[in-house]
Amino acid sequence: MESLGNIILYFVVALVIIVCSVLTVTTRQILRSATYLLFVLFATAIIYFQMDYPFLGAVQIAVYAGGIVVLFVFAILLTHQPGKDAQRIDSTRRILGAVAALLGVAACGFGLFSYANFCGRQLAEAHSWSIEEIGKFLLSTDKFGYLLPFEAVSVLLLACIIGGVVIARRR
Amino acid sequence: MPLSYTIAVIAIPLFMFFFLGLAGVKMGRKLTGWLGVIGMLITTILAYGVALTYFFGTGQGQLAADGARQAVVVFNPDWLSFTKELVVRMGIMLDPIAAMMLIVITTVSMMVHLYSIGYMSDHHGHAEKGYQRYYAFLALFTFSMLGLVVATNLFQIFIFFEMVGVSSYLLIGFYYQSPAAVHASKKAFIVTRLADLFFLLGILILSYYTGTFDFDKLVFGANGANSLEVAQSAISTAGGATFLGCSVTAWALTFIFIGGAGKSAMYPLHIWLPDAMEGPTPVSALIHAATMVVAGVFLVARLFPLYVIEQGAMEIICVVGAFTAFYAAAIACVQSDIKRALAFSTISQIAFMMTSLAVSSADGGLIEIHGGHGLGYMASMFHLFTHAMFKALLFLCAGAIIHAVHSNENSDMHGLHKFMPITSFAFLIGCLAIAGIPPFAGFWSKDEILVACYSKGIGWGIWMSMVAGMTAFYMFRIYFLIFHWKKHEVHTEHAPADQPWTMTLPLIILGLISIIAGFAPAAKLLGWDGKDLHTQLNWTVAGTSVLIACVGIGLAFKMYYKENELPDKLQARFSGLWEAAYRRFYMDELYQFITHKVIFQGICKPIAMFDRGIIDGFFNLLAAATGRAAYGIRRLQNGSIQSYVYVYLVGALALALVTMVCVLI
Amino acid sequence: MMEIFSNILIYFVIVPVLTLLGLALCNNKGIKAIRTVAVVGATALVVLAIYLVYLFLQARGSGDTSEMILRSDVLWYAPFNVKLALGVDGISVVMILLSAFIVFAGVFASWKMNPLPKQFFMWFFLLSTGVFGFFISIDLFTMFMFYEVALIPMYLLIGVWGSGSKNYSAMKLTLMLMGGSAFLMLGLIGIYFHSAADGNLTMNVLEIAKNNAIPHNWQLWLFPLTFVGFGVLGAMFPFHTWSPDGHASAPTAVSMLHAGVLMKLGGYGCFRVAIYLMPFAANELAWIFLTLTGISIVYGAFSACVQTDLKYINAYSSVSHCGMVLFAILMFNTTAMTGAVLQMLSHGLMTALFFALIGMIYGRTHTRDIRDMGGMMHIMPYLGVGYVLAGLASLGLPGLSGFVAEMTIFVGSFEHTDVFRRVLTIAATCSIVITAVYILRVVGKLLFGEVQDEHHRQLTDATWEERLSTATLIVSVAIIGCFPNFFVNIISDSFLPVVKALGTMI
Amino acid sequence: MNLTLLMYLVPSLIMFGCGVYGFLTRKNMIAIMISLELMLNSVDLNFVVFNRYLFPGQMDGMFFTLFAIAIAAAETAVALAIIINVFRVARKVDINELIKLKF
Repeated sequence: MESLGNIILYFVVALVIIVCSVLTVTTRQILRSATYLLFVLFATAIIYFQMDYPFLGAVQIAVYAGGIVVLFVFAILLTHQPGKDAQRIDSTRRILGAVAALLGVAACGFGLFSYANFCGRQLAEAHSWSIEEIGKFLLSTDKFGYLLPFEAVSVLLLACIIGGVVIARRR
Repeated sequence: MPLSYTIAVIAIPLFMFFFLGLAGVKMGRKLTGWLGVIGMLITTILAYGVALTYFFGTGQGQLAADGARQAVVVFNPDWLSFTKELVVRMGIMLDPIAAMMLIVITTVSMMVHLYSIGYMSDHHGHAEKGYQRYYAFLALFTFSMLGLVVATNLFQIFIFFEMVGVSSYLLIGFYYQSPAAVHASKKAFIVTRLADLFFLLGILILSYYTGTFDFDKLVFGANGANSLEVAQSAISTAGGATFLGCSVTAWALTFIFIGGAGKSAMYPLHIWLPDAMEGPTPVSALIHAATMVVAGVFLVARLFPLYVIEQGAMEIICVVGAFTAFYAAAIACVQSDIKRALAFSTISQIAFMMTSLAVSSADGGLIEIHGGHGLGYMASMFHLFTHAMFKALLFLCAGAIIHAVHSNENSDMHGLHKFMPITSFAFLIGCLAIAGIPPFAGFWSKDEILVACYSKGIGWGIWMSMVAGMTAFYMFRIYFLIFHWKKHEVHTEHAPADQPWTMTLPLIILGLISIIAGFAPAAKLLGWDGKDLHTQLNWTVAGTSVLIACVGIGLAFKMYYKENELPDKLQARFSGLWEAAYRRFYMDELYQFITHKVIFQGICKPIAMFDRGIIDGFFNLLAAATGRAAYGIRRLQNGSIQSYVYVYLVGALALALVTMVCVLI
Repeated sequence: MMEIFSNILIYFVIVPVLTLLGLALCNNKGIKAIRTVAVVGATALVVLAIYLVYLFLQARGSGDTSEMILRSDVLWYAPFNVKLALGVDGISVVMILLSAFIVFAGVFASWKMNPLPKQFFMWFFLLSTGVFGFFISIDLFTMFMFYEVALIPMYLLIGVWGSGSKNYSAMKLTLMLMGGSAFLMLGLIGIYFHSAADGNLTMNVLEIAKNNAIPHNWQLWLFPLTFVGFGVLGAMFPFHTWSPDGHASAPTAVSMLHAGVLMKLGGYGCFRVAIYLMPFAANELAWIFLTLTGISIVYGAFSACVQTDLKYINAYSSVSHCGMVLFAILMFNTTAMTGAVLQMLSHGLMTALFFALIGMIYGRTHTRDIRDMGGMMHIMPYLGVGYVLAGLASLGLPGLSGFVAEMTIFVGSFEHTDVFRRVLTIAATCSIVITAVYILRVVGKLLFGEVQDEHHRQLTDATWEERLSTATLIVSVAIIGCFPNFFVNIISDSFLPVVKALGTMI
Repeated sequence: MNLTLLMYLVPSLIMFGCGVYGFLTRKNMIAIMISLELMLNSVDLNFVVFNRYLFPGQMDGMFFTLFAIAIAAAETAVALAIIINVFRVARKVDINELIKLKF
């Protein structure tokens, strides 16, 4: 049995996620869209905290909410063209997209609910991983060690940095 | 003289061809000409030596045990082995007709070589351009023709048939910058080539069934002379195989005759010969009057025993020959171009020879030949000999006239007797000889031909006599038109005159030969089985034929000696007939239609279009279809990420659906 | 492994490769050095080829009656039993001789090749490597490999150094020949998997023929595949259309080598692989291919009659003549097959000569349309005489090679007792008349008659290297024409095994 | 009332559906990127939730999410850099108008 606070928190977060997701893709103002995305990301971070993954939640807020959304906003402002924002999406495109998305959701939902037993699992008690442990795991080569992906991601990031420099360089 | 010297007779012209052809360019023009003449002179002397040794000498295997004059093979190496048995050999064989041909070819060729020194020069005695080429080709032709007559097997004859054809092509097209000459040479080659195709087929069939090309297996008997028994057994090896109701050997022999007919300008393959007159006149004398055109006759004579056995083929030859003789004579009567008239006269005379060969038939016992015991064969060969001499004479005279007046047309000549007396006399001798007036050469040979024809049937005899009369008429028509008719009007600064000695000497020599050649002991030497024929003059036939000839001459005299209205009146009266004969009964137009309209436009063009359009088009279509398909597929790769997502989504949903269905079932 | 270098045959591959490497070392601008290397390479090949003939005659003279001489086997790739198997019989010997002479003449014909002479000669020698490699190998895999090596350079040689619509032609030629290769490869793989009854699969032609293990129903599939595969290269109707365009666009030496040698690969392969290995199917299906090749002969000749481009005329003439090769090969008797090889020799030399002369004329007049030319004999007598000789060889003048080859084919074909083949033979013989028509038409229009274009009067006659190139070919043509028995003796015995094998099928 | 696995998956699913919808309908490239982020986020969430509910003793899902966030950040940064560059050159951000490099 969960604590009531947890449950209320869950409903609030779920509501925020659902509403803001819908708003993100339906609003015509792209800056608003970025803002709604920020709310969604925050809400997700809250779920991570709720799941006892505080580090992950922190990363989510720092990287996503703090980094990516800011990048989006910059990009939006840089490419801002007055009068182009409010362009209407024509209805066939919208309907087609909606149908496709709904079909996808329906298919997945059907899957979800047909495995309701499995999905109805309760939250079990778990060890809350400290940041120190996470750091050790990241840099270890033992079981549950993630050194290789870590290095791979670092190389990727390096490539992205170089790519970014190359792209941004004035010709 | 050893008979093996024949090799030299063949080899010298071949050497001269290469020598003059390759080294001649570096030498002076006159020098090459005289070198050619000297080479030919040596060849002629050797050829005479060899031929006379063959005819009159003994001890070199000329005479078989039974006294027949047999074929002597002096040289016969393998050249190309098709199979173990079927081998083409390049040999040299002397028999009566080969020896006789050696004399004919070298004599005429010698005269032409000498004559050309003068003819191929302009009025100042400067040699024409291409002199070296001319003499090289003459040597090549002489070589080919000599190789043809001494052939030991059918295939060798075919090979040299081709060679003389090419030499003839090259010489007709000697003035290669004149379109008419090029056209004529092309026509000559292609028509004879068509005939050679049949010759080849004939050889293929005959060699397949008899298993050999060699004459000593096909026609020569144990005594080395023509033998009907051997021919009979050669034919019987075919085992009575038939095709379309006729025996295969009859087909083969007919095809071979067609090959000969092409070279010998028998109707309907005669059309190339008149056009061939575009070549230099000495060439016409050598190739298209005396030697190459009788190759067909020679061929039939070579296979004479086979033809005698296969009477079907023989009948065809007879009919073709008789018709051609008349047909060509009729056309010759109206031609205005001196060389063409002579060309048709040649066709007619060769047809005489053919007919004469073809009137023979064998009795059941194969011992003797009907038709005066092979008289036709002898007469034909004899006529070949005499005709070569007087026709060469006539052509060389014509050359002298053309050289003097620079025209081929009768209308530019007229009344030349005063200007060119030697030429005039020489031409007259030639005309008398061809008309068959005794004692000139033509009388003796033509008389025997007529006798042979009468012995086949009275109708054949009358027909041929009539043609003989026409011969006399048209020859004297030409003679009178050129040398008399009316006074000559001198147009150019040079009055026509007898030509330099190099051109006149051959006329005199040939004129003398034309007078005396008739007394050659042909019956003794040219019997079909190598034996003496013991003929004597049939005065009934001879008398009539002389009478007919005189009538012809008289008619020509009446019409053409003095300028008068009669020819024009007759022409107007029978204008249709005259026009048809003048246009050679439209045979050329017919051929033109067949080659250009039917073959060129009707077959070649559509095939070429089919090739470009359908076949090539198909492959291009294949390529285009592949390209189109590629373009079509490329449309899917449109770069719009959203459509990719749609496609992806559809795929994913489909997969999900499939999974679900599978799970449910 | 090393003992293969004691086999003279391998040098037919090594010499062109060395020449190629030597060329690679040359300076791009040093045209003299490039020419020297190319001439040395080509001459070495000619010397080798003549020596090979000598060796062959010596071997046969000393009573060596084995099917192939100078055999050597080196294992190359064990899993598929691929060997570098070398060996020659009379047919390959004369084909090698032919190739060497044409390469030699080709080098001189492309003396003034421009631009990129070095690269041109390199590709040229790569092509020769393929050709020689094909003729010396008796292993299906190496044969196919060298076959491809010979085909691919053609694309660049035409695409880069060609004229006219060269891209189209190069693409068409390569694609069609590659299409043929695709069929061929299927066929070869099929043969490989049925090469032995006991499971010891082999690629060696001689062993496959000895095993004679290909099941009859498989033969019926594999024979058409291989025959068509090689037949495409042999310009068999209806797969001949690459030939006119390809030849028209190719540079002189490439046309020479292509028509002279490469098309012979087709005929040789048809015999060596298709008929030799699958006698049963050859007997069963001969009528189809006889009909096609018979059509080729007459069809090519008729098409040539109305063409106006010199190279098209010769390309169609090649279709006709190469059709004759395949036609004769399908006659299954020694005489006709010998004739086929003679025809390959004859056509190779003669067509090479034709293309060399056409290239030289084109290089001067810059047109190949016979309607725009005339009286060339007057302007360039040497080339004119050469052209007439080539023409006469083509239409079968005795004393030149064409006559010998055609007559051997006709006599051999007519030997066959089958009425169908006889009728086809008669139809094929008609081509000699049509050949005369188109040859004389060209000679009459191009060389004789009046000069059509006054500018042509200034043109010069052949230079020394052109004379050398053409004279080599003319003399070769004349030698075959005058002494055919020399070649017949080399060739004809090589057909005995296959004729025997075919004989047991009837 | 318990918070079951399903209860977390449903919002995630809706978030994903919205991402798909946005991706398919928007024309502005940045808006498309935003939709992409939505989808990524939804997947991250799933990883975490599944990890937490099904294998509470392990942390693979968390690490996956961690890396995914890092990669997503990099990807977004590069993508936006490209978009801005394209905009600088073409003055357009509408993907339907950017067809110069097509084919």
